[in-house]
Amino acid sequence: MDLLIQTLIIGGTGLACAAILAVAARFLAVHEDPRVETVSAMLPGINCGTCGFAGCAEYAKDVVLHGAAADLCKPGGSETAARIAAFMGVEVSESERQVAIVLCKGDNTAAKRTVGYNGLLDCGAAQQVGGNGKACRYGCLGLASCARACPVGAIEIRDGLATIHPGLCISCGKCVVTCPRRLIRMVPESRSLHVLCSSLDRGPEVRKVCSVGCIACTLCAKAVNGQGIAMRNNLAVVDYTVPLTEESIIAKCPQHTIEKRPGTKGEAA
Amino acid sequence: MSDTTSEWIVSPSPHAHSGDTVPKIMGTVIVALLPALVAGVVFFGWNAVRLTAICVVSCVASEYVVRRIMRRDPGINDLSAVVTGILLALNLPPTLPGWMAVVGSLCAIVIAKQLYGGIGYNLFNPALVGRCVLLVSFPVAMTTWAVPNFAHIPPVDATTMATPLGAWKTAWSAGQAPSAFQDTFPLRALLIGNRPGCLGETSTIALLLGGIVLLWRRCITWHIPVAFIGSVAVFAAILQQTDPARNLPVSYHVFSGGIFLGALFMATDMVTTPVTSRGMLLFGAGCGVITMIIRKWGGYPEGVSFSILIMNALTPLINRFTRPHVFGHAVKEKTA
Amino acid sequence: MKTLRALFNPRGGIHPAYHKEATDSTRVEVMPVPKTLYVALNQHLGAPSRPVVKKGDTVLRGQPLAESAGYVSSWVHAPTSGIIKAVESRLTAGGQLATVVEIEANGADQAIESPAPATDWRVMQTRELVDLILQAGVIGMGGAGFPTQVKLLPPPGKTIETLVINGAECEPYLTADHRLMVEESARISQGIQIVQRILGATKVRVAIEDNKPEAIAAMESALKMAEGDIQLVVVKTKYPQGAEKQLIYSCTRREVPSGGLPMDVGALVENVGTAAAISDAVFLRRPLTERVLTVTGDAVANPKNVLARVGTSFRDLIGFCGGLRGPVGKVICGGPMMGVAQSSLDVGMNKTTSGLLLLSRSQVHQYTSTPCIGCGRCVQACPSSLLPCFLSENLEAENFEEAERLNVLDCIECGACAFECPAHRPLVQHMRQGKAKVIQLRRQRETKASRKEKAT
Amino acid sequence: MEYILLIISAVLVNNFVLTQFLGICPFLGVSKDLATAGGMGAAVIFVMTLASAVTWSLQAFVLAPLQAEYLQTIAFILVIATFVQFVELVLKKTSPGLHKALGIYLPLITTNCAVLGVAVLNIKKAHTCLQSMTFGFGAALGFALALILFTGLREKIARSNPPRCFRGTAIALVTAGLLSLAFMGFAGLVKM
Repeated sequence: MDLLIQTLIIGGTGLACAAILAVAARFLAVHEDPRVETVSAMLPGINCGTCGFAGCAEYAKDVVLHGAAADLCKPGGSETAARIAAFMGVEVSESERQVAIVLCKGDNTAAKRTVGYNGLLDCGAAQQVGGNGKACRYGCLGLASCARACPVGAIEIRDGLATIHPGLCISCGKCVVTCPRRLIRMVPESRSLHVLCSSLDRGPEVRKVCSVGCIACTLCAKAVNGQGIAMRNNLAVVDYTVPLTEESIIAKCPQHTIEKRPGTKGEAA
Repeated sequence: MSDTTSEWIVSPSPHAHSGDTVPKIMGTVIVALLPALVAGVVFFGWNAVRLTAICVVSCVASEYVVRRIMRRDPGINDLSAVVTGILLALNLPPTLPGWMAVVGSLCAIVIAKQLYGGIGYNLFNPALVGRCVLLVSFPVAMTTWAVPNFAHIPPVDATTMATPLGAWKTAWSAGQAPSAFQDTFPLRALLIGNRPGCLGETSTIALLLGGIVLLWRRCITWHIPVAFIGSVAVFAAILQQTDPARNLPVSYHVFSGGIFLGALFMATDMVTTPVTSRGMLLFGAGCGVITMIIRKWGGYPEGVSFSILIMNALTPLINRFTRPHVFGHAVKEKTA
Repeated sequence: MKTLRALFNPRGGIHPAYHKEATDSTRVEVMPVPKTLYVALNQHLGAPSRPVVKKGDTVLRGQPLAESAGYVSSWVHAPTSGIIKAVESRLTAGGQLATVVEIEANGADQAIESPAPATDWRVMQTRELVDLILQAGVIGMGGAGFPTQVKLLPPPGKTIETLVINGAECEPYLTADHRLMVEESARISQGIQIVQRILGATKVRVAIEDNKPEAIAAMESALKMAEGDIQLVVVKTKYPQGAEKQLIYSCTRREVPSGGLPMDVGALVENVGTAAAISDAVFLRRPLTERVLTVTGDAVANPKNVLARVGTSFRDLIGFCGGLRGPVGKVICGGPMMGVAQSSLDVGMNKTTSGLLLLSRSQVHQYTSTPCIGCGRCVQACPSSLLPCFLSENLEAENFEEAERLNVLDCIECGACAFECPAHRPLVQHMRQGKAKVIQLRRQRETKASRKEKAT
Repeated sequence: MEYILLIISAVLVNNFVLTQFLGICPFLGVSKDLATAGGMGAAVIFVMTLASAVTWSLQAFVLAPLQAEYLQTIAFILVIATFVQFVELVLKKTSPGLHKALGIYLPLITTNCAVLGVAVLNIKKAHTCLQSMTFGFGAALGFALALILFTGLREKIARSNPPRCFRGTAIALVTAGLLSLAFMGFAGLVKM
């Protein structure tokens, strides 16, 4: 007998509540597009913002509702772009992955220091007082602002110089924006020959401040007769659109500024 | 932060400094605490010296050991552990056994301060956390009060005696009139300090002397002490009007218990109290009101410690909602 | 002309040791022209000027080296006659890299012949007067270096009712403006009248701190016969009394709105040095190529007030003042509160350099990163009534939205908070970082918002 | 007068979170940011007040006459769940931001021991309908006060630098302990 009473009581309360909720649900319905959910699931979810949107969810909404380009997600790289393109039924051009590199080789042993620095251990802060006492005005300050900005910790400060591990880099580009001296560049992953200096000083000044700086002797540019390396105001600048495989320039460079950094894909040209 | 090996250094402006440092401030606080300590020794003799020594040593030792375990720089040279030790000792009854004082010091330094990362990060006043932990865990030991030397009317043989507030609490519930109460504890005794109570809270004059030193050296501002003592006096006056027969007169409320010790030294601890002047006034008034609520209706005879802890908890909110009006903003609202 | 005590005292502020006694009573000494001069082209706010000379040219004194490169820019002139050794990017006194013209003096110091002043300045059009000032390369000499001709032409609809002349010089150690007022009060008062006429300002307030009695007396006598509503306001000595917004408040009780300009409250502030430079430009048609500055500090043999040519290197300035005395702890271009620390002595001084301070090793104060103990002294010291302790904690944790809510953009970087901080925290550096980041984030938000409007 | 005493005792003396240690998981979960804490406090006040009224009437008119008091817990949970679902719908419609910020902690109110605790306490203390409403409101107010207080502390802790093993929830629990130590001052405030 009381079993009947129990089911009646609980059943009755449940029914009453369900009725109230059904009525409420009708008035308070909110429409949301299901496709946004699937697209944001494909994205890495780091919210790094290089696609120009406030985060992965925002980018997903824009792709679905406003038709934003499918390959803006750099960390996701070409696989994510391909998957989104397939899902949304749009094509996307194949682009090679970019990796960040610090164009400076002047660590504490190579670069001279004129005065001490006392203040916030941050590159931006040191730049506002004319650098942290490092003699070279263009060199890496080594105060790890880029390392702190990197979401995946791919940057390490070794002996006062920032070095980036190409394998870990997700090419989000945050370090490029953070460096106050603009020393970090995004380069195609397969490239391995780099001129690791950004100083625009003339040769004699560079020699005074750093033992591995580019003194604009133009030997490397002559060796490849202008194909891939050009001299621009006292600095050898690599043109990354043109393939560069002439490995003899490493030996030719008197200051050993040019180095061979194996990209993640081994010895590709 | 700096390397000064080479010839000269580069640093951001400003390049001049007032020369004050945290250890200097803590040193000034210690000097300001000396009168209260001396008064404690005068009235309670050897006990005062014993307790203060135990507290200071255990505070400094525990800070050194804990920071060594946390592999941080030994922060004892900023004297803040010494200040916490002295403040804790001044808040304890003179007859408290030594090991309890050590337990209180450990709670104060390890839990209330170093667990958050050392000076500047703690949320609650370490000395008060130590005292409240002891008050809650050893209620009997924390409420047996020694008879001070030169006491006004020493009881015949008893070695312990109730504090003015404690006596009042029991007397009030028994319906005794306040006038009978005043002859055992004349106001003069409350001022000079020859009355039972915690080690450092009895002599109001010694505490005022210390307070003046702090004000002069700009370690504290007038806002919190004035607001605290003022709100206690106002609250007591209101109670006095409503029901004179069953309420202590204003002067008794203000000069008895831990009001002056709390208002001048505990509530003005820089780290755990608001920064803006309006915030400090609100903080002081809050402490005063909660102290009186606990005294009037609460379970404990003295509410200063708990009221300051509660207001410490409110400090982040007070700081957030009492921001001063910024230069040039009032005009903007009008024109915008 | 009336002299009266300032009626209003701005909030906050500190009282550092002023150390002015070493040089506030010694007359200004004229420094002979040094061998080489390094004239920077980014001495003023706004676009750096465009060079009109190249390596190897010979120039005369007063000949333009670079012309103004935009509305907010200014001219730069050769401080002496000589040969241009180099025009290239070098370190400047402000700490950045900029184009610097290196001139090797030929000792003749032959000036370019300037056209004689044809008409009386009172008759000339305001437009002509402002062009004269622009051609002379006059910029604000209080320290910011804002091109004066832009200030003297307020946009239509904004009238300047009160002209405030800044003789406060609240920076410790520096006495350049003080000596200028004592010895050149006539030139300054002429400059004041010219500016008053250009702006059509009805009221003039000359503000001097009460620790400069000689300057007050000199300016009083110079301005005695000036008619109109001119008052010499003696303001309370405290730092940062000389800051633009604080000085306007002391003289007129008006608060410049946050993010606004002094002209929004009908006021304009000019440094006494700028006033003197304006009178030279109009009366003698002489460009701004030299200025008075104080070379002082424990590490210099005999501190002096020096009238030196723009571009003189710090090394020559120190040589002129008897060289160094003991090891140098810090070399500062400007005063100890807002000056910029230098890393090399081969840098030329600018038109805005009001002093060269050489602190000995013992005088140098070290910043550390000990945590903030919430003592509230920085809150009492802040003239803009901000909360430097919370701002610095939030900026250290890179929480920029909270910093924006705490009004970091109203910080005038005067350094009063870092001066008071017992934990020696680098508060001003946090503020500078915070302001740059908040402005950058705001710009990003605006571009995103505009892109969203375009998209929908 | 008696109702005011009831509220004071629920808010200060035996505060649900700091003295009776009920509803700790939303207390720790939602105290990261003041806006969400305020939203959560309001939601809990709404749910607790109405739920205590409905549960009391459910007990008085349905369970008691049919001697089915043992069904108390299930029936109460059902009612509370309905209110929470209702609040979720309202929030999703009116302020999606707050809804996203509260996240999992909004539906979690159903299993929040403070809410169910109020309902059961009302019955145990044999409150009248109005008394149980005020007790529910007082308890919710106490919860909201403690939550907002704790959020203020959490923002300060976020910038503190505890040893590695104490970062995050551990230091929050230590702070909650110290906060309840402070609230012990109110012990015995009202002779309940």
